[in-house]
Amino acid sequence: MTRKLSYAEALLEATHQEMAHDPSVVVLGMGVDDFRGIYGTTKGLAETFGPERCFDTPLSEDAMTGVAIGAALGGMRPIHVHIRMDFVLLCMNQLLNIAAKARYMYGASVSVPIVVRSVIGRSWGQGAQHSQGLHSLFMHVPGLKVVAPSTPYDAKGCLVQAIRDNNPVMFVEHRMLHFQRGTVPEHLYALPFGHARVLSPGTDVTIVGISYMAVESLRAQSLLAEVGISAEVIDPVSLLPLDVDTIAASVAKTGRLLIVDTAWTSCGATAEIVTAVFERLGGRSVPFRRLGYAAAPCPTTKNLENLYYPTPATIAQAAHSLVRGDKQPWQPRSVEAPEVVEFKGPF
Amino acid sequence: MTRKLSYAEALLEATHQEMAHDPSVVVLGMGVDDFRGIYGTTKGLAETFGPERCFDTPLSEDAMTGVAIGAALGGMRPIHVHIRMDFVLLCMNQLLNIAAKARYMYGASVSVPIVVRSVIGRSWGQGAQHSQGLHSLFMHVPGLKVVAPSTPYDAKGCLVQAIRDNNPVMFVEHRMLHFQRGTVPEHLYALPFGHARVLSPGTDVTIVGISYMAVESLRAQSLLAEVGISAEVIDPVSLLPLDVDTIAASVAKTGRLLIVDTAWTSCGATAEIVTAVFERLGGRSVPFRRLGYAAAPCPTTKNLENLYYPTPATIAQAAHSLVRGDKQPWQPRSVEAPEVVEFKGPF
Amino acid sequence: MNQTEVFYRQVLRIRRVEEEVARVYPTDKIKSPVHLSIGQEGVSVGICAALRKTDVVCPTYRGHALYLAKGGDLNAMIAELYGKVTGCTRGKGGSMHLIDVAAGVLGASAIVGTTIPLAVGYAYAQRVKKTDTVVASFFGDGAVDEGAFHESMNFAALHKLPVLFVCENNFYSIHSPQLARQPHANLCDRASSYGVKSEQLDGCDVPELYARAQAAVESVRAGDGPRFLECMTYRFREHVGPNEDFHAGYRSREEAEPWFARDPLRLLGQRLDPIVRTRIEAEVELEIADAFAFAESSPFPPSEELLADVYLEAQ
Amino acid sequence: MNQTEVFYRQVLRIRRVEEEVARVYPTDKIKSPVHLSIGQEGVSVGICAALRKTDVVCPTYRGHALYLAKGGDLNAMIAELYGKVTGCTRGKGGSMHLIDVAAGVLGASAIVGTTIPLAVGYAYAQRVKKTDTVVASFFGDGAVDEGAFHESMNFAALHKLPVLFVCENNFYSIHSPQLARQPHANLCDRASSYGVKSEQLDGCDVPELYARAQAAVESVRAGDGPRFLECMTYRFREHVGPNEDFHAGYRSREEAEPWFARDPLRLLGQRLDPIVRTRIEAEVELEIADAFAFAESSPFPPSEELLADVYLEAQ
Ligand SMILES: Cc1ncc(C[n+]2csc(CCOP(=O)(O)OP(=O)(O)O)c2C)c(N)n1
Ligand SMILES: Cc1ncc(C[n+]2csc(CCOP(=O)(O)OP(=O)(O)O)c2C)c(N)n1
Ligand SMILES: [Mg+2]
Ligand SMILES: [Mg+2]
Repeated sequence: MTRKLSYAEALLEATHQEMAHDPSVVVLGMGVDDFRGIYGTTKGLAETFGPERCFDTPLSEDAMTGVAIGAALGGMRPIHVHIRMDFVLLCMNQLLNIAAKARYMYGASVSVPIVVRSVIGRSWGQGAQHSQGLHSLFMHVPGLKVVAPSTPYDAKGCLVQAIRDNNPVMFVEHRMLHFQRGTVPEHLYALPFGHARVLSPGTDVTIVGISYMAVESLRAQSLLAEVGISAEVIDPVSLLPLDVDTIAASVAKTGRLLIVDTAWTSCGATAEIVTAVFERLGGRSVPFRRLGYAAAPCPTTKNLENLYYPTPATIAQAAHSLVRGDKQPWQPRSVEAPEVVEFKGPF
Repeated sequence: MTRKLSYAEALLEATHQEMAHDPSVVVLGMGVDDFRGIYGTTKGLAETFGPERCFDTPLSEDAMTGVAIGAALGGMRPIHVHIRMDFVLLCMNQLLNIAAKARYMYGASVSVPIVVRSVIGRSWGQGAQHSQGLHSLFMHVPGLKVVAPSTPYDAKGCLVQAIRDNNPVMFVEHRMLHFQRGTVPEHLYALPFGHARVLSPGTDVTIVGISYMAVESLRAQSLLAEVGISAEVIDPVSLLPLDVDTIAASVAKTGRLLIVDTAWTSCGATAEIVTAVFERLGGRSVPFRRLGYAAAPCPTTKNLENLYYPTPATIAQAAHSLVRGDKQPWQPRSVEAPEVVEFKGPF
Repeated sequence: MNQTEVFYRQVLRIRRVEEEVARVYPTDKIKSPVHLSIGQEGVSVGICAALRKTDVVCPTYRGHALYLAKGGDLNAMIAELYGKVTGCTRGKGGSMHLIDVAAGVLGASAIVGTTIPLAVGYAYAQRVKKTDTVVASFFGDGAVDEGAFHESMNFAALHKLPVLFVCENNFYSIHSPQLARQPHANLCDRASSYGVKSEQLDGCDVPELYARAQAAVESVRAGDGPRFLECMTYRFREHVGPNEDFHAGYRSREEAEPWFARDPLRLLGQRLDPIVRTRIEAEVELEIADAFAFAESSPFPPSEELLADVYLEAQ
Repeated sequence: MNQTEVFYRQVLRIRRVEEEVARVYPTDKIKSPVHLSIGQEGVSVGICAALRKTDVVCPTYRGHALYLAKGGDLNAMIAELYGKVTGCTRGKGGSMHLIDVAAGVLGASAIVGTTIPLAVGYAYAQRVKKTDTVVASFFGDGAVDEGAFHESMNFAALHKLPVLFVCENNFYSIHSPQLARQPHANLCDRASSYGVKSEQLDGCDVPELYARAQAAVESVRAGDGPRFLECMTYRFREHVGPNEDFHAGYRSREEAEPWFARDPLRLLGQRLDPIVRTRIEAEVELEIADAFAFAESSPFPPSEELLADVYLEAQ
């Protein structure tokens, strides 16, 4: 139980084990069968399971999404991989107009068990078109499920669940998460969706960190601890369905809510979580904040990029001001994430 | 000043006048030059301004969006019309990856003055793929503007503004709005974005109705008046930028907030408005509700479709429960909107 | 029954179903857009005759003909148009989303072009599962301008997938004539550029179409890769709705006359003994009357259906 | 200068700029993915020679060569790679989003295929404005599989727009060889299916390419509609990054050898007097050194730039 894997290795293991176990699982996407294997997450699958079950695709994201959906209608469980989440913008028609609606629109006579994996890019000048976290677009649409695990353990369990799920699942990764290491059991396990994970308990403020921001929130928690503030860090893991209960219970306890996303905030997951928590809390209101990308496309130059994202320091500062008020300004140490510092590709 | 036009006529007049006034305005889209002319909103433009400035497109939404953007880069002010908002899902890549980002990503050396008009469908069995209100997807993305006027007066003024705006503007219409009539001045006027409109003042509850839901909210207001509840109905008009001030000021006055959208609620405009208003109100909290589409694709059969949408009765009921609490149940008269009852196409 | 009788019966049945839909339409019992295929039935009938029951077709929103030709349940179709819970999608999809999985009719879509890659993906699944099922993807002359068509052709050809691409070229996309959308009207050239064998066929001559389709289907089933059939046909009614629209100005009745003369129903009927025809007509009328009666007497879906079946959850 | 000298100078300049980028890269001063066009420069140089200054090109993320060949500002390009505010996008776009409006270089995009319709739209604007500007859209052999390519070809051909489509076929999309993506390798056939005249050209022979491009541009400018040029070329370095990658396994050095032998720089160099070559080389080195010095000494953008220029508001 103490075996450690990277997040990327956990994804590969989940896929490998599910493919071994279920012949209907197929993997498609640009580069899934090349020597890089999507940061190692699909490496060796084509060799082990054959080129029919793990195949490269032409640059045709729209139709390839349709192909995945059609294959699902024909009995497969396809995993469609996009090396950047930005490319799913080419797939919106198939995902929203067909995948999300097929079961309902066809009166329950079909289902669409597909997984769409996509990776949010960051660092080393990825820029405006290689850095978007677009999960909220999918959270808007009934019929889809959206998960964004942050730990290797959850990555494996959620990917297995996503593959077995009978519905279209958007599986959101983050390039900086691929390097995270953690305990991952060897056996095959599935984690049901709709369950948030309290990554680390606390009493003064609830910090909800989405995807990679869960990691950054844990770092913020350490900074806050230095000044005597106890933050509870929650990873929602599953964004649709969303586990409002767990978050609301935490907020009821701490009395303060900070939500941090690796995405824009307007109509984002942060807005949804604030609103859903307030709905759940009934009349009670608590101080809250939301943090996310700056309201701009992502710039490439490093000094602007650094300002673009929430960081442990800005997260801690926001939590601090929720707890202590703005009158007690505080400047935490600035810690730049090692994975961000070290990243230079491959892209 | 008391000349009345339909919403559709107001759109045609705005386009006609702007085309007469600015030779760089061009209109493209499937069917813009046929005898139907997008419900009359583009009728006669090709005849008046020639087939180069008002032209039909092949079924190629993705590239035609790129063509519109490219024409804008080349000095035009294109208006790209989609007879259903659902079709913009084919345009997401160009709109989000290029149009929204071009100015920033290219260091202010270009701008993309395009207008994307799209119509939310409803009634007569439009079904899952001809009924979506997808404005929140665009509200998520910096670089875009989103407007959804509900009155003929605002329709004209906002479309003129959208055409003159130097940025990509998503102009959201609703099929049921096209039939609305109202006072529209003949002269050319532009309404700056970022201004909500208090359609009708009140004191007990603020109802924010988006697009066609502004019309339904006014009907709800009448129902509420019958039981002595005074609702203030606000049309945000501009969704990005959003006029949080006006809404928050109203909420500060009435102490209650109900938001009604012609879209799903998860990560929707309703969540954004709740969150933004609460941010603006600082510590103060007020009872609120959000209403929108049922969390499902849109069914075609009439009795289910009726349940799918907020109606004057369900809006009034929600407002009533915010004001009087749930312990005083109330069943308002059910009024089905005449435009919904009468609609049988053309589609 | 001989082949002509079978074809006549099928074309007639589709024609009469749609004529009944048009007749009932003004009563507002069918609260749904209807895209009638009157005039175009020959294509569906000729192609489906070449398919096996286990083969699969992907229709468009103009899908009544294909649904029926492939053996879709008539009662469930009419009930669907009436919005009844006995409809093929339980009243949730209407005329534009017909489906009958048992009969090999995959769901139709109201977004032009979307089902083309679905057909290709379905065919890919057959490849993995090592079945010999053939998938026929139907679409209009407008749909071939969508990028999805090209991406689908390329991928299907790349993997030699068992797909029969059937373009029903009725020369119009809504009111837009072909040459207003396509610089080069020979759609077969587009298919050929992917190395996909393609032929232009007469959609009015059902027996001939059937013969050519048979050869194409055989080759597809043998693993020779996809084929493309461009079937020339003509829509007699308006794009959507029950009426004719020659007064609208975008096309003339004169343009339609030669097509009326070559109406597939007429061509087949001419080759039959009037007595046989009368018998078939009577049978068809009975069946249709039953289907409409079934639809009329079926209940609407209960309110719980609103939120049912958004997801399929494991039991 | 004679033509060979001009071509040699241009190819050399691009080559040396990119070699310098590769040399500097390990210092981490260029914190940006770089898609080098080393080996492919001939295409940009040959085509741009046939264009006027007022003509416009649309590059891809592999756009250094085209940017420079069309006359883009070298200082602004290197500063951009360094993330400096003096860069052509003020440090906001990096290597993948080069632009120089004054030089007729429209912005490059990191999303494959997206700029193809932009070029067509830009050309449409020229039609409306009645200019005689020609727009050249550059893209790779991978991009032609995107639906946007087809939709763009169809529309450009339909309106006979002044677009020159230039496919730089380097046989790979990242690590994926052409035949793993395309059943039928002759990309000209795709263009021809829209009635667009197309030719396959040798991307290494700059003078010949220039001659053919000139004829094509003339015809485009004359209003005869778009043309498609498939230019065969080869990428010497890895897909992204400064290094060679023949060890990676997806392609061999043996495959590359014939291309090295036909390196456009070499072919041109052979035709020049060594003295002339040396002079040109010296000039080029000076200019490049200046550009890197400019980049090094330029400031990074100030923090206010983070939220500047998301929108353009009327003053
Ligand atoms: C993606 C998309 N764009 C536009 C429409 C509107 N629309 C509905 S049917 C149609 C015409 C399609 O023509 P064609 O493919 O020739 O089929 P036909 O109607 O002639 O059978 C159009 C443009 C749509 N439904 N989907
Ligand atoms: C729409 C999209 N899909 C995938 C990618 C990832 N990607 C970046 S470059 C590239 C290869 C494109 O090949 P080609 O068009 O031949 O150009 P080349 O790199 O060879 O110059 C791919 C797949 C992308 N950037 N955009
Ligand atoms: Mg047609
Ligand atoms: Mg290439």
